[in-house]
Amino acid sequence: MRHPLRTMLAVCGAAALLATGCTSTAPEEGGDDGPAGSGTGQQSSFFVQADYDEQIAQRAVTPTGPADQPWLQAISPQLVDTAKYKKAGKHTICFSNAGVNNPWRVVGWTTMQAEAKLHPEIAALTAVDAEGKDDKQISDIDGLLASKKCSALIVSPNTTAALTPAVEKACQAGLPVIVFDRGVNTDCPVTFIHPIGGYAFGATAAEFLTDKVKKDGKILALRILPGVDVLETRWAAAKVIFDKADVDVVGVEFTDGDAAKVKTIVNDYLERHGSIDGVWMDAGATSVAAAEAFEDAGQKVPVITGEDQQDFLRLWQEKKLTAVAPTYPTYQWRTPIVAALDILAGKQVPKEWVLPQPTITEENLGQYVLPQLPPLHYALCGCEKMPGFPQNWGGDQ
Amino acid sequence: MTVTAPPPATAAPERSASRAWRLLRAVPPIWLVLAAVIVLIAWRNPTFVEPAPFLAFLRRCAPLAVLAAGQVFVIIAGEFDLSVGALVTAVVVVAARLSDGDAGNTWWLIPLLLAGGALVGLVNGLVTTRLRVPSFIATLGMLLVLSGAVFLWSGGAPRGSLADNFRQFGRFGVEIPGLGQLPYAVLILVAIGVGLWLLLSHTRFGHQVYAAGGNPRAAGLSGVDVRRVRTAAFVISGLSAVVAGVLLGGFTGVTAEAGVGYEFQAIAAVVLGGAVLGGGRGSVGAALAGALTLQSVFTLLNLLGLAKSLRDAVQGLIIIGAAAYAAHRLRRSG
Amino acid sequence: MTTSTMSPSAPLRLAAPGTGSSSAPVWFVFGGVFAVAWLLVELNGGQFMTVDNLQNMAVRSVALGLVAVGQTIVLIGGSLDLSVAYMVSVTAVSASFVMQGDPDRMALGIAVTLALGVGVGLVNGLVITRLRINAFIATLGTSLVMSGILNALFTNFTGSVPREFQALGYNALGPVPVAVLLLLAVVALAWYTLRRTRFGYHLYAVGGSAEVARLSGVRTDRVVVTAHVLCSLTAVLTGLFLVSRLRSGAPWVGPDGGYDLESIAAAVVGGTALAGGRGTVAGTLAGVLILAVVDQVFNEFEVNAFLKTLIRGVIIVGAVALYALRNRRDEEVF
Amino acid sequence: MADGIEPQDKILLGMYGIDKSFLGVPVLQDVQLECRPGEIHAVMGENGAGKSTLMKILVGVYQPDAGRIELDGAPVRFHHPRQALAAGVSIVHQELNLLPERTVAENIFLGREPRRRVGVDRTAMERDASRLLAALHADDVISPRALVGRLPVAQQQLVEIAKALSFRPRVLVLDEPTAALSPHEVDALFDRIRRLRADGLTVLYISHRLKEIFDLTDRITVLKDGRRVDTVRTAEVDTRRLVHLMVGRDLDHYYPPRATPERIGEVRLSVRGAGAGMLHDIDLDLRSGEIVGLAGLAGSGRTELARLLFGATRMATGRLEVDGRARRLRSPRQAIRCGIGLLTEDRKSEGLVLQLSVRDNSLLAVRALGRGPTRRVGLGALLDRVDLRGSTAREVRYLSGGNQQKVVLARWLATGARVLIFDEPTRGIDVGAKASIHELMRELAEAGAAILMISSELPEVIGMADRIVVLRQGTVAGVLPADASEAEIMLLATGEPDRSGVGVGAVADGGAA
Repeated sequence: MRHPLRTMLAVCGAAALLATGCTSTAPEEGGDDGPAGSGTGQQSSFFVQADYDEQIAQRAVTPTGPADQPWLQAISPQLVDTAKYKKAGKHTICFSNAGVNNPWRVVGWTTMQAEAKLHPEIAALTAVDAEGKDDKQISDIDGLLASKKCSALIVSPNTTAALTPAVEKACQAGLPVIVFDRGVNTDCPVTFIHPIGGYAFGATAAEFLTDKVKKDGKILALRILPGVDVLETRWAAAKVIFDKADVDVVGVEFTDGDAAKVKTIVNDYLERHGSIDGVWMDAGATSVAAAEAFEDAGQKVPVITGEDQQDFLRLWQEKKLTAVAPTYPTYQWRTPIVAALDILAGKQVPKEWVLPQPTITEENLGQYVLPQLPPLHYALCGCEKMPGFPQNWGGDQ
Repeated sequence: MTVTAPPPATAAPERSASRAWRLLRAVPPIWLVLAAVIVLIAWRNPTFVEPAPFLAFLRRCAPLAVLAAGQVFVIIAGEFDLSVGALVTAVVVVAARLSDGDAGNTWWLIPLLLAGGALVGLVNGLVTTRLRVPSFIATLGMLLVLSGAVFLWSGGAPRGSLADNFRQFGRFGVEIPGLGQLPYAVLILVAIGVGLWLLLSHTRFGHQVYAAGGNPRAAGLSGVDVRRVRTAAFVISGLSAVVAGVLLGGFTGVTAEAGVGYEFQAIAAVVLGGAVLGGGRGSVGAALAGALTLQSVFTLLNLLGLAKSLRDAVQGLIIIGAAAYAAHRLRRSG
Repeated sequence: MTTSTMSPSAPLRLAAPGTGSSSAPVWFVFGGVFAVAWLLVELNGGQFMTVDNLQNMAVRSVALGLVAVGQTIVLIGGSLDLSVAYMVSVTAVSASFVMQGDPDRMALGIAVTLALGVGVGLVNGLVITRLRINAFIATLGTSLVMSGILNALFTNFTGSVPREFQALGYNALGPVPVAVLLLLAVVALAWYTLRRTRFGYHLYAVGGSAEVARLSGVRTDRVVVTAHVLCSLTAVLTGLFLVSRLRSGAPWVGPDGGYDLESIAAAVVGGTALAGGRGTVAGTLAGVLILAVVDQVFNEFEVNAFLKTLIRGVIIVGAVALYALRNRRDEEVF
Repeated sequence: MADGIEPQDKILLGMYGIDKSFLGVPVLQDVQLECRPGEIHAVMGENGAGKSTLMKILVGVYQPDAGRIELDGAPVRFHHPRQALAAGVSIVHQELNLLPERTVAENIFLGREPRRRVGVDRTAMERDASRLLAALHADDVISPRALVGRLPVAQQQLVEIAKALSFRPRVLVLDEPTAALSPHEVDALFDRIRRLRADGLTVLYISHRLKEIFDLTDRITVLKDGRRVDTVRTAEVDTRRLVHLMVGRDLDHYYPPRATPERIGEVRLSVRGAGAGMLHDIDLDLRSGEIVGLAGLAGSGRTELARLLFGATRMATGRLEVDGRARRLRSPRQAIRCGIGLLTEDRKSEGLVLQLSVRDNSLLAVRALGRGPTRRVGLGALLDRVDLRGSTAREVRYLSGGNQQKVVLARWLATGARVLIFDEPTRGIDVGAKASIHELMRELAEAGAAILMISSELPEVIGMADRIVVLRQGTVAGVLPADASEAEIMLLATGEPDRSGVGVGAVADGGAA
């Protein structure tokens, strides 16, 4: 209860320095004011109740498709006809990649290349890398269209809003367009492939915490950066859960995904609050750093959430943490290739191809720890049986 | 009055009051700012100045402080080194792959990394002094080359992992009864700080660094091999980046983002310490103080609950303020 | 004592014979790069000389091209602007925030962003000239301040620009995209300003030797401030172009584009001297186009992103080293 | 402007009671200067007499500490050169103030480019530049579109003068404008100046070349040691009197006794057929115990020779021996290792690192050598030897010129240099410090050093040198014994008197330069 006031005062102090208005820190419009019982602030403008409800429900749905190949599974698929895209012969699949600027995307991209090699009917997988720049990706898509060699176009958008016009343009060119990971604000692509989503991710982690942390326990939420839809929904869902539960969210901090900052922040919070009972992470890349910060301060690692990265899973196994790891599986990079070939073969595909989103828990932890793979490898790549595994993924044989 | 730590004056003895005042005035102002910030932090959070939290604070400052202590050589010699952030990243990624979690690799890995850092500094120096590429561009190019090459080599994301005895430098320390753990990082920081301070202020080489930056023509005509001195400054910066990388990698473990943006932070720390871009002025001590100040200001702002984004803004204002103050003093004194 | 020049050896340049302000060599290099790229792409079975492809390459150059023109202007004046990346973001966000998808608010949005550009440019220029802070530090500081305020106010894509405004990013007049026309217009205007107006003449003079300019009655501070205003305005144009492409603006579009360092790189590849006094916008345009053609080849051959970064670093340093070699003269050996 | 009916004693420009000191060292004291409309008024004096400082005050580069300036009887105060230019006072500085990367026309009209609607009217600008150059008879060699940096120095000088004229000044100050000009160019310039005088322009002409003064000027104001000695009509003085006004003292009192022949030892440094850049075929020996004076007009290659001997420019031809061993000096570092030291002409830009202390500057070279003379250097003893007192922690920028020179000297004593090259050792140094530096030089020579002293003050050369080497156009024109007269030196320095007549006046009258 005290913290918002303190923040307010501090902001005003700084505002005098900065000559900007105090009121200017108010977040943008929209979002419903959650119960202000906790330090979680206002609900994100990204929060959409219907999507939240849907994703929460989808967690319990059994997907269709082969259980041992989750990248072929789909949750409640609504199939669309693709006969008009049917095309004989070998295909050139084009891919506009947002970038390979983090390990998740590196694992995914490696997996997609391996998937393409499995299919002899693919003559070439032509990929262009936008290096994390919206404008470059728009131009890249234009360039791929201009080259006129693509049989199908796969897009992994850098940002949802910015890439929408470019994807629309590609649809208008008559190409079958497949979008995955982040979406676009148009339904012109033949299919949009994604795991259940951020609400499910955030909620799973938050539910675990509220379940394990004692009443009125202190929870620290660490977020990478604001404004990224995938991450915003995770926090939005966690906020809903936290606001309902009897926990005290003592802080919501942005870390830039920088492990040193994570350790610093955790350390600062430990100094300020003495102890922390749970840590919620919007992504697992820095979970290890957060856990280590507790160890370095001579404290037991509290209940913590992570992701399917090896370093966290190993730490979890080794130190017997109380932890959970919701995932955003990298096997989703296999699906677009499969979908593209299905479409070019005229087979039906789901309009929205929702992939299952497993959660790693203490029970199934063992099967995901892969000692031969690098620490930042994501376990749910679905790539264990692919040719070139594990060395193409940076692992030892 | 200068920013550089003045050598012991041989002036006639003076009355003690004015002498004390002189001594106080001889303290670079950044130390006073640092003290003020720490007092403010302690006021908000008294535990901060207890040994353990304060040592933890110093430990997490260590990478940036070491980086600043190396960067200050380059700045005094009249150049820039923008490649240090990428070099820190490279150190972490290369160390992870070569160490591969095996404690037996650490003993040869660290010398190898240091050699690599020296090589990077050497190339920076040679490109700047022999090819006459402005150091801004030369080290910007090195930044791009390093960050490209290292991930090209590791396949886009770090591989392997850091052995515990490699990580201990940045993470653990020696237990001292009654005081708690004295982090190795703090010991290394002190050792490097003292070492570089001695090198800069008390050796022939150090004096040549000041001369090469202060007036390259006069230095050259006095027999200073300006190009070699500048190159050596880059090598020192490269070596300090390796140490910073080892400390940071130890502190955080393997990440792909280690060191990102550290080049600007290091330059900012050096400028906070009163060094003037363009050369000839600055000191290791003040650069260390600048780094500590930068970090402690972040701690303070965090303690005050200021939004992270506004911390950037405050940092920007502090940097401008420090540079303006240094420029003002320089003008006033001649 | 001028602190605004980047190179400590700037005063020595007085005695150096000039190499002229011709961009011809850069265009010659561009011709070569273009021909090689054409050959490589065709040999690879790709299509190079198609209208679509050429359009595509041209549009790729617009965002960087616009701001690189402004960066060239400040570089010629012996200054530097690291704040352009956040100026781009500020523009993109405020344009879409003000316009809110309403065609009637387009003029207002443009006016607001231009006013912001003038304001930031004035602040940059005044901090550099009045407080006598090195441009590197000054604009690094203002950049941090802008980023802080922007991130505190906005966290995501905010508002949107109307469809009509997106014509800037997507429409074409005949075979020539509107955005390319804008870039050409800005280049032409900048060329005229540098070559045909008193301001342009004075800018070269201030960059060449602030002292000579001052003794000739040029109000040097005013020139530097004006250059910074113009530079910020080109960053505003880049921001407007980007927001028209993206339909909406977010705080990260500028820094993610890397416009600060890349615009400097493009300018120096185009023959602009970091020390000031030399450079042309035509050369910068050629530099931007060289980078765009190289990018196109990278795309065609699906060059790994990390290798791209590495090669870019080599190109930038190599280009500047070549210029330095060309300007090499018999000078004193130190 | 001047309509020719003004009374002769009308004063166009007056400077009264001008005082100026730099860092406590008085440079000008109570100086007065009066110019009449349409006269060419010489300001004369030795180096360091304060001529240039006075002119810089006139055109607003410096502010006087005291005194007033009047133009047409009205007091004026120029805080910026711009204001002086607007009031009709233009200057051609001794050092070039041009932008090498810009064209001739752009340089001439910098700050006042002709406008046409919004843009600069290039055509008009280049046309006007051509016209100004034509007036200097230089339009055939200098194109308005040429880059200044590509022009030879002499032509750059003409561009400077054209620039000054472009302000349509009422008073034009020429500060040693002929230093780099050929006789033909000097004549052309004088023609132009005379024509300008006919148009009513007042010219202040700073020079120490007597011939030019007598050829050109109407009246002469003589400065010495920062004070005005007298103002005389050129027609009413002869060379002897003028020299007396300038020097005003018996030289022998001011210089330590010369070396006796038995003290002069073996050759320390010797060059044969040395050349690089403008220098060619130079033969020179420096002997231990001897001070060799190096004289020559500005632009004759004196400083270039000093740099060559010091390895700061590489020798293109010829050979160099130090203590009988052939050496190739590729850098000052190597020269210093061979025991050579150079005291540069411009202490601030080349001699000292201004923000470093006395100690650091004194020990700069010995520290730079590292492996060289490794013996401990006693700084105290060193500074005692050069007679410098005070804290060693002071930054050298706060020292006077004389003390700064002592710091540089201490630097070479520290390295144990035995060949010392002094380039203008007493420029800008007050009289007391001058004498002590002269004594130091003699002491060093007596202790076995070989000294080369470059000076443009002939009395200093004559007073100090045991042998005088005269340079002309990049090579040795001749060697004179210790008791040579100024006339003999000038004869060699200016070349054959019968070719162009330059220097004849001075030489014939036995005058000083």
